[in-house]
Amino acid sequence: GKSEEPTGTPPTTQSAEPAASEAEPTTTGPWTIGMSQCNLGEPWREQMNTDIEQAALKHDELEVIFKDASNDTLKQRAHVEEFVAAGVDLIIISPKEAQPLTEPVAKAIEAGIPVIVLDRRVIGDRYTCFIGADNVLIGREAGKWIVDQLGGAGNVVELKGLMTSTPGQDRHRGFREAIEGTAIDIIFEADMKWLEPDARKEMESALARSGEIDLVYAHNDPGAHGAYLAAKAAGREDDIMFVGIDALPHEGVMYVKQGIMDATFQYPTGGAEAIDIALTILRGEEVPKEITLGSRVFTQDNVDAGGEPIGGES
Amino acid sequence: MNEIHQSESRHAPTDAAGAALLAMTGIGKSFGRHRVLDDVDFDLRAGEVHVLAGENGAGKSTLIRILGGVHQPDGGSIRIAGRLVRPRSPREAAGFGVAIIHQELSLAPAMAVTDNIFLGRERTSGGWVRFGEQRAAAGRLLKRLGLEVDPGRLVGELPIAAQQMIEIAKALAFDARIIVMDEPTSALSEPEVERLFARIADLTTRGCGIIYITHKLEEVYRQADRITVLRDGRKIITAPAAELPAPALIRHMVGRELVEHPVRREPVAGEVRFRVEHCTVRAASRGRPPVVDDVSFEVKRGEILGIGGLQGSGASDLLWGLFGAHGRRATGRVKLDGRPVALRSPRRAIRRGVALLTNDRKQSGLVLSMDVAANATLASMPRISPGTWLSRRRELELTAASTKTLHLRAASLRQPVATLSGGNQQKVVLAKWLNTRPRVMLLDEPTRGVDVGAKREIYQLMDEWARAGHAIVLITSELPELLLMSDRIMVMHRGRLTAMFDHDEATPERVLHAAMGGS
Amino acid sequence: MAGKPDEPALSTKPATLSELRRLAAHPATTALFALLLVLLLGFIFSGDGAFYKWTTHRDALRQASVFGILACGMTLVIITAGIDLSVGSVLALVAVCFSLFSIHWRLTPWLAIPACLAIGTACGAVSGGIIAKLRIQPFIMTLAMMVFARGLAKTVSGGMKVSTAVANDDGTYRYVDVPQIFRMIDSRLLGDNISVVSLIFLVCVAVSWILLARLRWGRYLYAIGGNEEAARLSGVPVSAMKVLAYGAAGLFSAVAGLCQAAQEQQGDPEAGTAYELTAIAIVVIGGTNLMGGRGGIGLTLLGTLTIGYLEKILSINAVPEAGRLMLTGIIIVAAVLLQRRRA
Amino acid sequence: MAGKPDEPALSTKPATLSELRRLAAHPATTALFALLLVLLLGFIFSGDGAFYKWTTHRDALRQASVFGILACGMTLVIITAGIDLSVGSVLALVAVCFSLFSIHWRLTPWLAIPACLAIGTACGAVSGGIIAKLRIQPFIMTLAMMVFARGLAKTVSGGMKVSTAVANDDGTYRYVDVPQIFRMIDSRLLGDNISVVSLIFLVCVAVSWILLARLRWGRYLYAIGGNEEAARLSGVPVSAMKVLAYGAAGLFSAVAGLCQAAQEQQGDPEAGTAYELTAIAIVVIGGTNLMGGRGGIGLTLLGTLTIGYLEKILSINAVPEAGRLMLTGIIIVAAVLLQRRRA
Ligand SMILES: Nc1ncnc2c1ncn2[C@@H]1O[C@H](COP(=O)(O)OP(=O)(O)OP(=O)(O)O)[C@@H](O)[C@H]1O
Ligand SMILES: Nc1ncnc2c1ncn2[C@@H]1O[C@H](COP(=O)(O)OP(=O)(O)OP(=O)(O)O)[C@@H](O)[C@H]1O
Ligand SMILES: [Mg+2]
Ligand SMILES: [Mg+2]
Repeated sequence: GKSEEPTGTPPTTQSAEPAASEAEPTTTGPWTIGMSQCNLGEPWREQMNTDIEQAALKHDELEVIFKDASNDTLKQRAHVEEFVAAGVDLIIISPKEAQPLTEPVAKAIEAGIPVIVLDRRVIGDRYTCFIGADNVLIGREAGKWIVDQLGGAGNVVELKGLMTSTPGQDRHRGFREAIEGTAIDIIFEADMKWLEPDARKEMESALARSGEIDLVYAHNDPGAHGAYLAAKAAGREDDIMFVGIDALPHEGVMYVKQGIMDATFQYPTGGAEAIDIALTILRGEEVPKEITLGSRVFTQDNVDAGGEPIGGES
Repeated sequence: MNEIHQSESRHAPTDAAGAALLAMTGIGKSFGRHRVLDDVDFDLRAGEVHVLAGENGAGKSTLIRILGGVHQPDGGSIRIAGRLVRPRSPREAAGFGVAIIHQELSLAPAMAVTDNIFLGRERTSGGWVRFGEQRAAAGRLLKRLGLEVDPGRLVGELPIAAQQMIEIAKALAFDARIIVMDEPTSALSEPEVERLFARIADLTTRGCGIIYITHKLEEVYRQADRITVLRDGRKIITAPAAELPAPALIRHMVGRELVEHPVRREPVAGEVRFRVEHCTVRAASRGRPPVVDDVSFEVKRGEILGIGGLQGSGASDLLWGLFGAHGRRATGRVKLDGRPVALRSPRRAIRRGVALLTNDRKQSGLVLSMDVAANATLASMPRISPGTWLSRRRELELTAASTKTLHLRAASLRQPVATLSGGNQQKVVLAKWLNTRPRVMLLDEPTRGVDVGAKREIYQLMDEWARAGHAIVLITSELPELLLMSDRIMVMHRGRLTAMFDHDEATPERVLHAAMGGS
Repeated sequence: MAGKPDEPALSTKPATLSELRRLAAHPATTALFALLLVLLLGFIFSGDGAFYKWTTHRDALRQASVFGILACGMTLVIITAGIDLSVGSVLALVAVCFSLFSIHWRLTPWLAIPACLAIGTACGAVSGGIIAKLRIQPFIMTLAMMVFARGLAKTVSGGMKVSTAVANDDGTYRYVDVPQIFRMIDSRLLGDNISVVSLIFLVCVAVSWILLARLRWGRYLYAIGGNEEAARLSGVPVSAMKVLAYGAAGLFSAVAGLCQAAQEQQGDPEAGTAYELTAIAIVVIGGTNLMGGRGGIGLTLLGTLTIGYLEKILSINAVPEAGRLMLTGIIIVAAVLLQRRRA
Repeated sequence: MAGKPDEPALSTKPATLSELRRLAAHPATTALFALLLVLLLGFIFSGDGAFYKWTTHRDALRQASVFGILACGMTLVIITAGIDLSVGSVLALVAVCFSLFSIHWRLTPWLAIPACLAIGTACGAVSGGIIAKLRIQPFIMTLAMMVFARGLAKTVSGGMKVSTAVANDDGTYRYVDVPQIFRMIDSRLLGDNISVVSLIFLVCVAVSWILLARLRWGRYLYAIGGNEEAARLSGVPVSAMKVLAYGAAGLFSAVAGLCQAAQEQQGDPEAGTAYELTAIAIVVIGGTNLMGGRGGIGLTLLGTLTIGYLEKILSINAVPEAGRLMLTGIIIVAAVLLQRRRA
């Protein structure tokens, strides 16, 4: 998320140094790609790996080694070191934290191995290419959508993701910016730590507290679904709207299709894009330093049409 | 049997005597609403041995625990060498020159002998322990007590007898003026007891005062300069040993005339009930000689077979092996009423009608967290839980019956055994085995830490069981008990059977000689 | 109390007296204090009166139920002086299997449920067997099982939640109905007044109570926890009883797993993480001693309510995460302090 | 074991003989087996020869160091028959404070480090004091501290990572340098051949070894774990020693926290979650008994290497998460089985 990018660093506009030139000059492969995922515990990251896998399958000159840091920064740092030691041709990393992984990534670059940073940033510009979506923007879009759904006024419950994590903070910030100055008030907010059972518990508390709830904004789809189950158990699911984020095909999108959720905002994994960029780099061609993925919104009306794009270009 | 010992009373108190070392006055103590000590006076002079006598639960240990700073008295005062003191912790008490050999062994099993001996009083220079020095000192100390054990060995590996000697060494390790011994010989055999008495002798000559608690009358009259009797937490009398002959002493302790132990029943020579052939028990760690080496014997219905031996004789190991408690370590053939039985586990042994009362009730006898009834019925659950459903009624009935025959003294059958006095705890263990309706009883130190009255009762019970046709194997480190109770006496040394005597041909000398390895 | 020599051992009067004393100082009494303390908090901080609504209490009980079920098994194990860290992972494993069987394979509950219970019991029994026979410390054995079962759950589920969105071969997804059995377990009875999972929890409590207080085996479990050596020498089948205890813990974990899956309408291989700590906390707050040999299931029931209400009260007052954690810590200590005489 | 007879010691020259036997069956020997077993795995599955590179071993040691430091404190506590679940949270609390002091407040290490160590020690000492004085079971007390310290860490950090991206008042971020001390702790010495954190770990091992094996206090800790009542009767200052043990555990957690912050170059309030389990596993795999009274720091050193290498080997072979978990479970049991004679 952007918030971790210090404004001090110049957003390098010009293209990356042709990393491939340091790598062996072959432009046909075969190539080995090391992929370090920070935590496969989360479905969204599972999806990211799947996307990468699917994309890579289409190119049999590519072999991808997956590693899972199971949510431990230092483990992920070790991954990078191991990839460098093993001399892979390119590294894709979806960092748990910006700060701690900045230097390991830089070291890899120094070792002449191009690095694609997925989803979360590293600090500075010592990487080859960043691919990611903007959580603040998505939060803002969700906010806007909610505002005009509720006609600018209503009682909203916000079920926050782990607030010590950047996505949680950004989806919160963007949302609050959007509803700034409207008559929408947040009557209940709690940290459900991305977990469905917790979301359900908190929603039950919200229901117990107040009779008037128009909409639930959850920082991820499982959260929204948990809230829905709670409302359903209280027999109030029909007078409440449920909005979530992530829009995984088998989660959020499904829920919208089933009419459980009213809207979900896609947080793209960038897995497929990563492989395309990787090939470009490996072939020695130039790539942009930054790729901001666009997001899509899925609602009852457009879900079957595959949703509508919002925000940034893609 | 007590009279014989009165004659050979200890040397007269030395001139050092008279100087009052300790004066406890008006000591009172209650646990909850249970008054354990009531206005007890007790004093100790330099150079004397002051025996504290009383039934189980009389309050002896509690009194000296107060002196040792373990319990705080509800009332009363303590003066040591004239100075008014109030020991709030064992550490403080030690500071006042009080050393206590506790009735319940207070050792850390996983620590080496040396570490245990110096625990709390390490020889250090600036916090750093001087191990070499300690080890040497421990070695000397143990030698003087005649315990041939490597000071580096873990205490837990030693048998209860060796542990008790270490407990003693611990108390003697630092020079205290007041030394309290709470049943120090309850698991010791003759020679060790003698060595202890020798130490006591030169401690008193050096002007220390000794408080000695025991249930063994012969020890009382060999040691005591003065005797104080407690009963139900009250002081009954303090008198010079000479003025308090055994019958009077017992009367004071028990508070009633005690039925003399009847003359020995004539052994009803029934047919063989329990035959053991070539029993051998391997040592726990390989590379060591077997602890029991090819022992064969038989016990008839209605017979009491006594096993004599010094510690290390392997007698306990033998019983553990026969009971299946040593698992595959034990080999040999066992016949019960002529039918061969494989005693592979205690569970099976119990089913076949064999019972083993071990020599350490805290470690392997009682479940201290459970109450009297639960402990008394633990080995006979099927009797009180037909089809696994537990019948509390039967449980209480069974317990009541068995504990009554043993004259157990407890507030209720639901009292936690942890709060019973030593003797009464022993009775609970006996009750447990009674309830299994055993055909063969293996008793390892059954009267350990049991008071005169209870001891008589246990003797009578053993006779009754014998009359009822049970076969009884008895290990005891008390020679008089061995000679009194056994129809036949088998003597062991280092795991080997060294002699077998009939009741009449057994004399203390011959038994001891065999126990030392002579045959 | 060291009665007169002539006084019969089983004298009715002191017996009844001590009965009374025991009642006064009974663990349950002190465990009750702890619960009342927490309830008091609820009355003071009622979250805009939410605490005065019956539904709040109904939901509090529902939320506590899964933990309570785990705690029942944990109690059995702890009484034998053991511990079971694997309950959370076994819960996840069973939740995944149950979803797989019911949602994807469309098995009838009559097959799916017994199969799931068997899986859970097996996990527990294996731990118990190894602990008893190979003498591995319960903590480390169940720690290993905890890691292993989690891995198994991820393998079975292919690392993804097993939900009603089923993958087609072309990578797209199709939606299938939530199985009837899921809805049943997640429903309420007695005019919407009590959740089925809460009832299941109470059944588990009853079963464990019978086992502990009314059956021979219960006595054996206490004996093993109090003094394993003495128990063995008294003919208690120690190994079998340990397998029983851990097997039962596994069984209860499985039951909890069914409830979890039904309430989430999916099998999440990440479910139940760190639940074992909550379960243990519940048992100990109740007053059961981790040293073994003491305690009981009634205490665990009280402990479940204490922890459950604590959670609920913090939640309806929307206390922010950081504050929640700190308060939880403080209140746990406060609650246990009410029983320090027992520890 | 006590009171249960065993083979005669009265054999000739028992000292030397038993010396030999003790060496042969010494826990360290068996702990070594476990380590060798894991190393063997490494030689077989070398991850394209990565295992034969020195750097791999250097990094394995570095990764294991933080856990090893925690395990040192855990060993002290476990030897007193206690346990400390709060080490992970205390680590996080200290990491957050250290980053706050060093990055945001720009304090000199000479102030920041002592302050952090004090914080950690305080947390431990509080647990120890309450456990000793108010007789709360270690498990539940440190569980409460674990929850509390986590909450405190989140409060202090304002619920965000304390990183070199410092928030301006206008909500934007400004980037400040990574403090020198961070870089120092995270650097390598002896010609890049060993990480500083590894050295710190070894220092912690040495300190604990002196405490346990050479100082009077060590004897006291063992005695308390072996037989607390006996220790008290022998005049051991039990309460003080418990405060010492848990205080030391807190201190080591603080040291680990410093290392964590330096390596992450930030203070993450979520850091160290579930580290306590790893630390305990390390101690037990080494061969130290959770029942207390036995074990030593040398064993913990071996345990640290065992676990550390296990992690590394699974990682260089890119074993997928699910498989890794299952393997870990199996190998832990296998390793401990090599020592079941001890348990
Ligand atoms: N901690 C305790 N709590 C409750 N009651 C206790 C406690 N300790 C001792 N008692 C009771 O105090 C009484 C005296 O116990 P004490 O151990 O002093 O007897 P004793 O004279 O030493 O007996 P014995 O000769 O068997 O050792 C007993 O009735 C015992 O049940
Ligand atoms: N002096 C000693 N030093 C060390 N160990 C000893 C000593 N005496 C006996 N043992 C231990 O005692 C064990 C056998 O003791 P056991 O209890 O079987 O004999 P016992 O005569 O029944 O002793 P007790 O009379 O105490 O029951 C031996 O294996 C040995 O370990
Ligand atoms: Mg006594
Ligand atoms: Mg013996």
